[in-house]
Amino acid sequence: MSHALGFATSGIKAAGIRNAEPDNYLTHETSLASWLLTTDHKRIAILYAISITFFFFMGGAAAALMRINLLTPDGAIVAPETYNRLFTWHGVVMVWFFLVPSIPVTLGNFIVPLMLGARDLAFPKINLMSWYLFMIGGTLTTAALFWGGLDTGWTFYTPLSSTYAKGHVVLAAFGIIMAGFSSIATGLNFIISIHRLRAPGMTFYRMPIFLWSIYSASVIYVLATPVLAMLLILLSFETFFRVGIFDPALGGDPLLFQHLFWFYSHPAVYIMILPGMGVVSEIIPAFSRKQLFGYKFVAWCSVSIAVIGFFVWTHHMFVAGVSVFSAIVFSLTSFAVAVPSAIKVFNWIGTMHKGYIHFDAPMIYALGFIALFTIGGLTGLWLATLAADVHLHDTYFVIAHFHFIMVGGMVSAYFAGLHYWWPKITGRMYPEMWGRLAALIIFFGFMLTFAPQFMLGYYGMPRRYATYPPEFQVLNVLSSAGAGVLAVGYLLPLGYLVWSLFRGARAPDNPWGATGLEWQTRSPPPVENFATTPVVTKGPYAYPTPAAVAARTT
Amino acid sequence: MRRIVRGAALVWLALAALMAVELGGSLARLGPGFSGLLLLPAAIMVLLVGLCFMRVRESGGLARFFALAAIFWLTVLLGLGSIDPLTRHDYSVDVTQYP
Amino acid sequence: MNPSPSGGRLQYGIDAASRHAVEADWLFLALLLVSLAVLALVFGLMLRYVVHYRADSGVERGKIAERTFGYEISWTIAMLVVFFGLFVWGADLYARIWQPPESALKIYVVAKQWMWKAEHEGGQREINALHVPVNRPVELVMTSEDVIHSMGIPAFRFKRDVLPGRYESIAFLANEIGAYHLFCDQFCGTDHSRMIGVVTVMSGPDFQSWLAENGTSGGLAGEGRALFTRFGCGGCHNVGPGTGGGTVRAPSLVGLYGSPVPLADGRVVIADDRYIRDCILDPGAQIVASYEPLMPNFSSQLSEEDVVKLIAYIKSLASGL
Amino acid sequence: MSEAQLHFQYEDLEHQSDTALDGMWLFLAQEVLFFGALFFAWMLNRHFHPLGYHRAAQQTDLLIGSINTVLLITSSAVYAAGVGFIRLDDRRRLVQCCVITALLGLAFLGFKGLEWHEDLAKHMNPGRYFGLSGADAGGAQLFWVFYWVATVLHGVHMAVGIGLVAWLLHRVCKGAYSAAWHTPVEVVGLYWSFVDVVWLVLYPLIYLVGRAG
Repeated sequence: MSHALGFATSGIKAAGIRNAEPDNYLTHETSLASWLLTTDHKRIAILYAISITFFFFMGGAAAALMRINLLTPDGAIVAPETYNRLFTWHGVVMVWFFLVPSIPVTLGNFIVPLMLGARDLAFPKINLMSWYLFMIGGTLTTAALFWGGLDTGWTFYTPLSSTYAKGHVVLAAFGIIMAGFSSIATGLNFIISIHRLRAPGMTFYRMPIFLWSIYSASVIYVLATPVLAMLLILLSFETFFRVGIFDPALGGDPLLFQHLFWFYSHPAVYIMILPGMGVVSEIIPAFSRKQLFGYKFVAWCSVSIAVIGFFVWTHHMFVAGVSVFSAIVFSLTSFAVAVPSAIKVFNWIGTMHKGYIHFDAPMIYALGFIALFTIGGLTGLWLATLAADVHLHDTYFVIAHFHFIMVGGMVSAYFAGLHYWWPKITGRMYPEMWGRLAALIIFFGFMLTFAPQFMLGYYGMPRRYATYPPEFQVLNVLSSAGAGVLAVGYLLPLGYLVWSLFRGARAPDNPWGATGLEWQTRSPPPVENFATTPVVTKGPYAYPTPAAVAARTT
Repeated sequence: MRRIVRGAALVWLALAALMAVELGGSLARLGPGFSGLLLLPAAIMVLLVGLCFMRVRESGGLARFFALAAIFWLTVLLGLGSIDPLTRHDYSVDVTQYP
Repeated sequence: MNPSPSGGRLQYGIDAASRHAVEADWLFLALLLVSLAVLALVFGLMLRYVVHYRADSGVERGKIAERTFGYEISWTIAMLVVFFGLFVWGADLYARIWQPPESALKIYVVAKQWMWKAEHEGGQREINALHVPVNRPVELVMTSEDVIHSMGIPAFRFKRDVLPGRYESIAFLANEIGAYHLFCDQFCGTDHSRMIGVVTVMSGPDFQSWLAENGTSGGLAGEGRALFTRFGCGGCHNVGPGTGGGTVRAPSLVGLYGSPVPLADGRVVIADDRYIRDCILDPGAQIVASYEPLMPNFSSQLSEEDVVKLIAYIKSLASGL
Repeated sequence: MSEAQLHFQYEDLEHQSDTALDGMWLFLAQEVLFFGALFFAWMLNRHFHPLGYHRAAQQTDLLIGSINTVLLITSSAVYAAGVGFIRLDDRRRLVQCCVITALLGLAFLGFKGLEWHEDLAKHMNPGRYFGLSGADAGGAQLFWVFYWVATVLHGVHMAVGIGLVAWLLHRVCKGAYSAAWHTPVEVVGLYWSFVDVVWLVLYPLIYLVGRAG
């Protein structure tokens, strides 16, 4: 894709369009150094987009191999040892190098200053530094994954990852710490920018929900990630010096590891989903031509998810040997965190009520998000229910649950946002029919892949199994078939979006008739974002009321 | 100029005095029940440095908000995190004879 | 090829083979109904709105709701009520799994990469298999020799992580005769997926004859006594009249099992499996009041299975021989 | 004269200055959680191994620890005075304060190095060659893991702080700061004081609590 972008911009120049078109951030300078040393938030977003696309398909390749292997009970293509490395690779890459950065570093980096009416983020150099940290981290961790491989799972549970480790756990951990610093830098930048760089008149209650959710996710970036960094430092210490911090054989406590790990990793789940919710909260009103239902509730639900998300981590440890009392406390808080998520779902549906609904590709992705996220959220209740979790924990039920949230939810939202802002980012329209087709293929492919896994989980099939008893085969084959469909669904956008860079129709400044400051500047935006600093006088979703629409048409 | 030096010196004296209290309390061996109390002077010292050297009050509302957020989330980590260790029983405790 | 108790056929639904499993299934049913109801509501509304309010439909929109507070509060409260009900139900059931009845039959399980080793009190040993009697409470006392494993039996609707360095226990009452899967549910390394076995629930008489066929002469306690002698434990610990170096150096073990022990730090604990295990492997951690911490650390010399035997022996001394 | 540079995304210098200070505050909030994870480990392990912690703390060097505490609170006070001086446009005194602060910081690291040397001589390095044995050695070892991780990470923070102060010295000698523009001086001050705060918490956790019990 890196190449493609270069070609796209040079193509535009070659065609002589550059003179006809006003200068924009893509055409302003075109040397490689102007990309690699840029402090422009829009270009950093592109750098990030290329990087995470690479990691997405890298993690996806591992998933594809895993699903092929699970076609037969004894493992169709690889030995258990290789399978274990595959799922570790899949988990580590997808969590830290795709899902956690995903929307904030790409769409967020691009759109947040535009939505604020600002010229850039508060600390542009730190923004560039965060991309370099991310790339260094990605390189180190990838090196560990390929050079010897890791078979610890992305959770790195001790003592399997320390005393009994095979492969270079310390190297991988170091890469993840780097990626963590990158997250912290990004989150810090967003929080300060949202506080300090709002355009005149842009009060907190006039901010689009996307900003509220990016803000909430950033809180988690900044306050949860350091705990992971310290945990991985301790893990490296244990591995390096053979000292028991977490390994009971050497006098440590493995539950200490799990507590610190999930103190980060549970809120990290909300890092992944909150920006997705933000994107959907932009798209549903835009394609229903109606203001968001219950704006303040949706806004504060984002914040409360970020806060309550820190109170629930022990629900990953209900069968790990924690005290019964603490399990009960954390079960209660886990139910509590489901409330704001559910409120959001109802508000999105309320937004569609009496709207004028258009079925452009972003909307289809967003509707898919609501459907899949609701299923994922509801099955989350099963896992928060203590006695049910005792049966379902560490089975395919959990796998299906979090893929519904993170892939069905988050990745759908990412694609929704990518299509929605694609005209703004690239100045080109994506092919609409292909967009809708891909959205539908992804939805049905996803359902076919992961719905059978709920049943597998209830029947007891444990996660991370390279081989399995033969009675689970039918459901596994169904799931693998779905994965094939899903792979097609994910490759399609890669194809037609790249195509649109060259051949797509020129995008108008506001193709969707959407509100929001980002649509008031040109597509693609000029280097300085806005010719004059915009002044905000209205709320974020000032779409015409039905009465006004009716008055206009008659 | 003199005001600046006097201000810094006063805070320094207060910090040194609190440190002496800590040190004294530790050397006096108050017993295991009191050892946690030694963190109290430390907390006051942290507060002093925050208020006088880092000038929390002079900084904007946002700085105060961030400082409070840090304290709140630290409390969540230590507080909620200690529920499990504090209520985990490695052995059945003999309730009848527990003092 | 993996052993497959159900003979490889696809089953719609799985066996519920314990009292807890039956109760848990009612909870699952409730969760399923709640989920389906919410799904029907969400999907139904979504479908209706996207069809009814599509941009080119000429439906009269009327006034749109400006005040949303009433809606927000009502669905929040409805949710809270349902959630709280599910929470209480799940928590109640959960709290009861971990409380083994006094009369439970104890089976010791030692997990290691990548097998399950079970030891019965009569000395019967099995690997990747577990034989239990029907309609009688059973308590599994489990530990691991290396990494974290997890004992999961889907037909009983439970699992419990098995940690190295400590005993975890779980209790169940199987009520259906048959053979069921036993899985390791916590990823434990290369052959994690082959660390599986079969739980066989047998009728009382069948179980007794199985025990008789597989028993050893002295039982677990007998083997423990041999270890006790070999490691010279009797040099300090009194195990009966005329044994031990007197009670001066170390506490007597007669009648120890199940009795309260005052510790040097003021606590009083019950000498159960966990306590005795830790005393053997980490003697310094729980010094009995009025004794010097003299006992050497045996953690490098005894395997977890040896410890189980020693505990069985000490348990047999409970009656004072 | 002052060479304040207004970056294009800000309205004026005050806006830029406030934003930089807020950024540092948020960064420090993040640091609280970073060390917080370590404090959590200290708490949990102390709960399970009170005797080991007690025994291990006896091995720490109270004298050096206390000297270092005095050095650090002195350095913070001196630096705070320096910030006061530059607000009055007194660049000469700011230079003096920065020099003293950096020297105190270096002295801290020097003493710390001495202490580490002693600890190693006493075999207080956790692992196979750990110097303590017997019943509580496991708990004592966990304490020393905390000690090493905490003091090394704090030392790294100190080294970064000394580097920042040295950089400031360089800039202030070139006349970069004045009463009108001295945000970097304030930002570095926040960082320096925070590193001091971390030590103020570490001091009782390492040297005092275990001794008292």
